[in-house]
Amino acid sequence: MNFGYYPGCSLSGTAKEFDLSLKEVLKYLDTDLQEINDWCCCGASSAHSASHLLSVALPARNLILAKEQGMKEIVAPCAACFNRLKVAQHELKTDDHIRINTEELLDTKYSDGINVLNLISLFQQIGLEKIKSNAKVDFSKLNVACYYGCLLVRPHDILKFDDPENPTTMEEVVKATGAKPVDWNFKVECCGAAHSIAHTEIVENLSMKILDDAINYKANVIVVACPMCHSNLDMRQKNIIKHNPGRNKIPILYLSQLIGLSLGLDHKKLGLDLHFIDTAPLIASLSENEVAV
Amino acid sequence: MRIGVFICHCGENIGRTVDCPSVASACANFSGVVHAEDYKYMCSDPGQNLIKQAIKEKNLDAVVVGSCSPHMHEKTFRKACSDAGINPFLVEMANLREHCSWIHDDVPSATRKAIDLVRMLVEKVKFNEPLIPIRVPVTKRALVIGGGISGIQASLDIANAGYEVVLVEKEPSIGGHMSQLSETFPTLDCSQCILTPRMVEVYQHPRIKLVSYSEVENVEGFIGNFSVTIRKKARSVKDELCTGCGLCVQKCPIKKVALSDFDEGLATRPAMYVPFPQAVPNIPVIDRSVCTYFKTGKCQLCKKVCGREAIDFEQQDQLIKEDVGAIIVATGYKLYTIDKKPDESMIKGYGEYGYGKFKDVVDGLQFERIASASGPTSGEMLRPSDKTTPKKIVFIQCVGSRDESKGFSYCSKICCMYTAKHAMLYKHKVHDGEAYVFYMDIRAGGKNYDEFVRRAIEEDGVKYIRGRVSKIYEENGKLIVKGEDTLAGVRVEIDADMVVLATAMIAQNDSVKLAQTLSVSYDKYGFFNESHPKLKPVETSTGGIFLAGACNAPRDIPDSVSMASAAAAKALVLFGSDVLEREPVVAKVNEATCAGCFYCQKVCAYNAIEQKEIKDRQGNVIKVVAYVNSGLCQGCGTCNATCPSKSVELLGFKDDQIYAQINSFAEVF
Amino acid sequence: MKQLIDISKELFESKQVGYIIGYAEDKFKRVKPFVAYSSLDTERFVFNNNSVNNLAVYLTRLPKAKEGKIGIVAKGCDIKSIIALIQENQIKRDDVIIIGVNCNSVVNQIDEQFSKENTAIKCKYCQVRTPAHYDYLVGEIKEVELPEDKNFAIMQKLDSMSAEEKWNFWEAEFEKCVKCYACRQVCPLCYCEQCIVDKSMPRWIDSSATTKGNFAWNMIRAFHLSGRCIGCNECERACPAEIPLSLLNRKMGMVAINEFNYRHGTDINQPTLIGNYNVNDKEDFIM
Amino acid sequence: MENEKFEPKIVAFVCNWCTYTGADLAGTSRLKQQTNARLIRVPCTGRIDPVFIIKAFEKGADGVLVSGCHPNDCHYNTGNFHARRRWIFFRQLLDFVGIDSSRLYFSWVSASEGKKWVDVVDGVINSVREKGPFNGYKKLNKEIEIPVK
Repeated sequence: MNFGYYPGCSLSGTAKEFDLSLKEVLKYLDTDLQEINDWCCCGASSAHSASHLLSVALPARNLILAKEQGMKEIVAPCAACFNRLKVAQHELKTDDHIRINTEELLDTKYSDGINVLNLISLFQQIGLEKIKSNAKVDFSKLNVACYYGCLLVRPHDILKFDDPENPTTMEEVVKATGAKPVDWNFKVECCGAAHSIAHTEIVENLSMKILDDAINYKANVIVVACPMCHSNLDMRQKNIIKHNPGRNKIPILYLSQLIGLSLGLDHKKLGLDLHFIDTAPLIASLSENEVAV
Repeated sequence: MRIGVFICHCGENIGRTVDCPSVASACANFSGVVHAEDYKYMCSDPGQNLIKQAIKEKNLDAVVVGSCSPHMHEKTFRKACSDAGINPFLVEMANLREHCSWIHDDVPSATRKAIDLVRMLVEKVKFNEPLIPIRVPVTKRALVIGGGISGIQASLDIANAGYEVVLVEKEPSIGGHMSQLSETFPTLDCSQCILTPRMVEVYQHPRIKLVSYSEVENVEGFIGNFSVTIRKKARSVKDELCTGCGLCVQKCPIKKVALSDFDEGLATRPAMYVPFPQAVPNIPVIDRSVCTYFKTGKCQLCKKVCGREAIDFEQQDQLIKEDVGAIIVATGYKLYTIDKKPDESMIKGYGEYGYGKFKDVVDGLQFERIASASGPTSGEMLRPSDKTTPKKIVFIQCVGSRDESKGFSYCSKICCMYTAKHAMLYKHKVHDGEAYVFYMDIRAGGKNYDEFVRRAIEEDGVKYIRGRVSKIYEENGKLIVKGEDTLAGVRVEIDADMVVLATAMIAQNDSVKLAQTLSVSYDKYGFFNESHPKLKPVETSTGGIFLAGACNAPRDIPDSVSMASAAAAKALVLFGSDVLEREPVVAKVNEATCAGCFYCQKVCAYNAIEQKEIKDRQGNVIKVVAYVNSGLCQGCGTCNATCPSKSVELLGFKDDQIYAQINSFAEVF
Repeated sequence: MKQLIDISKELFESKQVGYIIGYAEDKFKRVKPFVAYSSLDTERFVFNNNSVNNLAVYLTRLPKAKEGKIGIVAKGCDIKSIIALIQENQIKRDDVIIIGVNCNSVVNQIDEQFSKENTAIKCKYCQVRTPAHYDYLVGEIKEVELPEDKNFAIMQKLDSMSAEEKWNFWEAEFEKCVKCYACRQVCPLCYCEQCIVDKSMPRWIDSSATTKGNFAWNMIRAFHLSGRCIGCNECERACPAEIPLSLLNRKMGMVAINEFNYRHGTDINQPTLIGNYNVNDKEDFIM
Repeated sequence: MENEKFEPKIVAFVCNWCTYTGADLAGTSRLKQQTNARLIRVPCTGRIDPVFIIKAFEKGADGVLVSGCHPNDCHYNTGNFHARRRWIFFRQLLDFVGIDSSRLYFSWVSASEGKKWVDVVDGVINSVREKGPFNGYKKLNKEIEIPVK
């Protein structure tokens, strides 16, 4: 299988382990990624608050490039990138005014037809059966809290991906690895997102509730598919515990890392050593159960 | 043809701007016109006598009256002419008042126009044919679909007026949602106490034929003459033998095998069951999907204990036919249940409220069962999960209603009232409990309604919070309700023991199918449409079919009952005469030239066009042509315009009649 | 050819058909419609670039077969008329056996040699050289050269004309009409038992061949075919006065496509354009 | 004749339930309008066949107006929807053969829109007057006239 690839800024920077683990897993699953040549910023959380046109034109440029380079489906692992690409597609399709302005700005014609996948829909495409049949590590004692955040499922009218209030697709993927997803309350609760820098206390407060609920429901690990969620839950966790003593640590993994682990791939290559919250205890508890194939 | 033209001055109304005497004298010269005169008030008795007299003296066979709008006096002049022996459809009216004198100032040009207008109708009337009103016999029997309070009321009204009624109910018992309610607003009287006598009255009424556990399968015919096929579902009990002793239900060994629909899933029932103790008819049903006999071929315990040998495992669905003259649809509503995967196109669900996931989040009807003395808790206020008394309860209004983004844009109308009632019932039973209501607006229009809500707030101390709830989740055995108080401008978090959602009233699942069976229009939500929102609120677009209750729109009990009586009255009006007289302005097919393309059938909004086989003497089909059912045809003429060969024509507005008008609109080219 | 004859023979021998409508050559080697009533008759069947007639017209003109179904040899375009007839209740799908033929374009002028120049204009836009719907399929697809669309220029010119100029154009054309109704007789979709033009009470369309009556006739003919015409252009081919009737039909066809994205005769189960409506139909011309 | 001021002849086909009643309302409200229009009442716009319009032009109409109930308000539920679909074809056909489709007017006028009716009628009369007489058919009619000696 072959997919176009839009890494976005996070995956080539702060969320390098996301990129590493995804590529490693896909290599194992015989899936090729072809990076969009000359891709640019998707606009992320800043463009749309500055200029509406810019917020559409940036992703539009990437979509046009992908089409020119002969791609039909592209993967945007970062939830924000996924969201921006989908929203841009929607606006270009439904609003002639914005489409014409965008085309003028980019000096190219836009045409619809690229299917944008997020991390979860990518694995659905590849086939959960394939993950299941290749799983080498016994995950049966692993309780996983799947955290979606906001950008993967909202706005539903545009993304048309899963139930915005009670999504379940990530759980399906997790089940394929043999782990047990927990039924918890905060899978789409706000993590504080970009307040991380300016109002850290908000993020700490919100993220704490998410961590608490996951632990409450006996999760050993929280799995995410968004670099922003990851950084808030992982990077801010130390301070959360410092400011609210008496709490346990819980490791935060990308979904691709969890799958990599279940496939028995090299931990280093999955970037499991690049987290703030140490993943070693979790890995150690798993490796006891490793089975030979 | 001998045509008479009569020009009315309408006092000064026409005469001021149109020179009536010269119009009359101009018309006297038209070919075919043998008499023309003008008069001050044609519609007055002397005026009408003038026409009658002329008809007799001059032996007229058609009349054109130049006066006001036909919408005003067409009936008057038709009647006058018909009294004098002319078929009423040989009378035409030229509109010289609304379409001429009142809208023009210049006398010469208005007079010229008046002459044109009369000429066009003189030419038309030459092609008019005598038409005889269509008389269709009326079967003086009614079918009522749905045995809730609306259907019960309509059935009783019609039966008490002396006509037979066939009442079809889908469930094993009549009673509908009202039988599930604990107490009713705004009086807090017990629902069962006021409903049960009505149900019994229906059962015992000599003129009501109750067909329960049955559904309407097919409807044919038209107003006054419907033929209805009803599917009587196999009950596995012979209703003519069963005495309703209940022994079989007691002996049924698989007790708690299925969730009770009547108790909204809060209790269980055996495979052999009566939905509730006061059921009418009190005849049990075997749920074949769970019955041991039907699954394994063994047991038959019920059969053994039945002294009347009423149990019939071999029973099949039965199709019965009923001929009726009027149909009243009273199929009611259901509550929007948000636990199931919602239909993508219509609704996006309320996953954040955890209905179906948290046992103590219930909907309005479930709460009714909890509060009901005959319910699973015998009226004790206990929450479903652990059967303890909830000390803090939260009610959320408008779940699914008035919410375009997630639910339906309409207001469910009854939730404000029943939520106030629920909160009151709760406070009356749990004196130290706290009740919160999240609302958007309080819509308590109705006699003693607002007073009732005030009572809940002021006397019973229910706390009303204006705002929406964003999320409900479970924490340490409590339901954390996160919401917003928009009046105080603060976020609210309540750790409740139980939550009641006032979910939207929606159309029954199969309402669209039934609407199509009946050829009745329905709205985008599946509610049946009334014929006119103000003036014909209980009629449908199909003659002889009327609506009652919540199948038309969300409606409470008093409204449903009044609507049911109104629908019954409409049916009784129909039964008031032996035959139904209809204007003969209907389409007619020329079978000789019809090519059978059936484009006419496609454009007919009334299903009035059927396919008719023309056979030779040996009985071989030579061709298939269109046939107009004049009982159904409403006379729009769309078929006539669509037919390429003009093989179907609308009587009264036939092609040659309109051609004559076009041909004569101007004197010269 | 052998394929076609073999299938036809088999249909007769298995008593599936009462007759088969096809093409055969006359003694002057001209290809003409031909009805085979027996297995022997089928030997005469031919199909080539001269098989230009739309034989679907005979489905409503010939009496029903005494036994068995009606077989018909049809090009992709002709099959559209057959589907249209099914859509309009004129025949039942079960009553016909369609022998579809892979078509390598047909001639424009029947008495001249087939060539790129002498190819029917309709073939230029043909999407169904291999029929989309059939019971049997015979023949092979070959590379063909597409003809020039001479009518396109005329359509464009007409569109740019003023109302009066257009009127004058059509006046000159319709003046030639002799009301022979060949256009109607040859049209597979003109199956009415009594045409509106033959109706005398009232006489909507003057039956004498005056220009006024000719205007009415040709307009109503085009209107009754709007949303229905499948563009076989037999009317124009049949017209002895050489009136460019296909322009009118083509205009109406463009309305059907542009306003409703509808093509008649492509799908048996498709709701017809006339006879149905959409609440959102365009109404910018209505005050 | 040539020098006489041109007064257009307008034929209006109107449905009984909406536009005819709307025109009645214009009358009862005494809303003045020009005298050029002649109304032909039919039950529904669905009844209006394009041959009516051709015939009206043949008979010397300089403009034709067709008017009925607004969509969804049709007394017969769907008559105007079917009519509208026919008009979409018919007016483009007229245009194509050289009968200026701006001599053919369509409007939705409800029973309560007396004022709109007056505006529509006067608007049509004025614009046809501006366009001048429709000579196409007038010329053709001469062809079949029997010369009077």
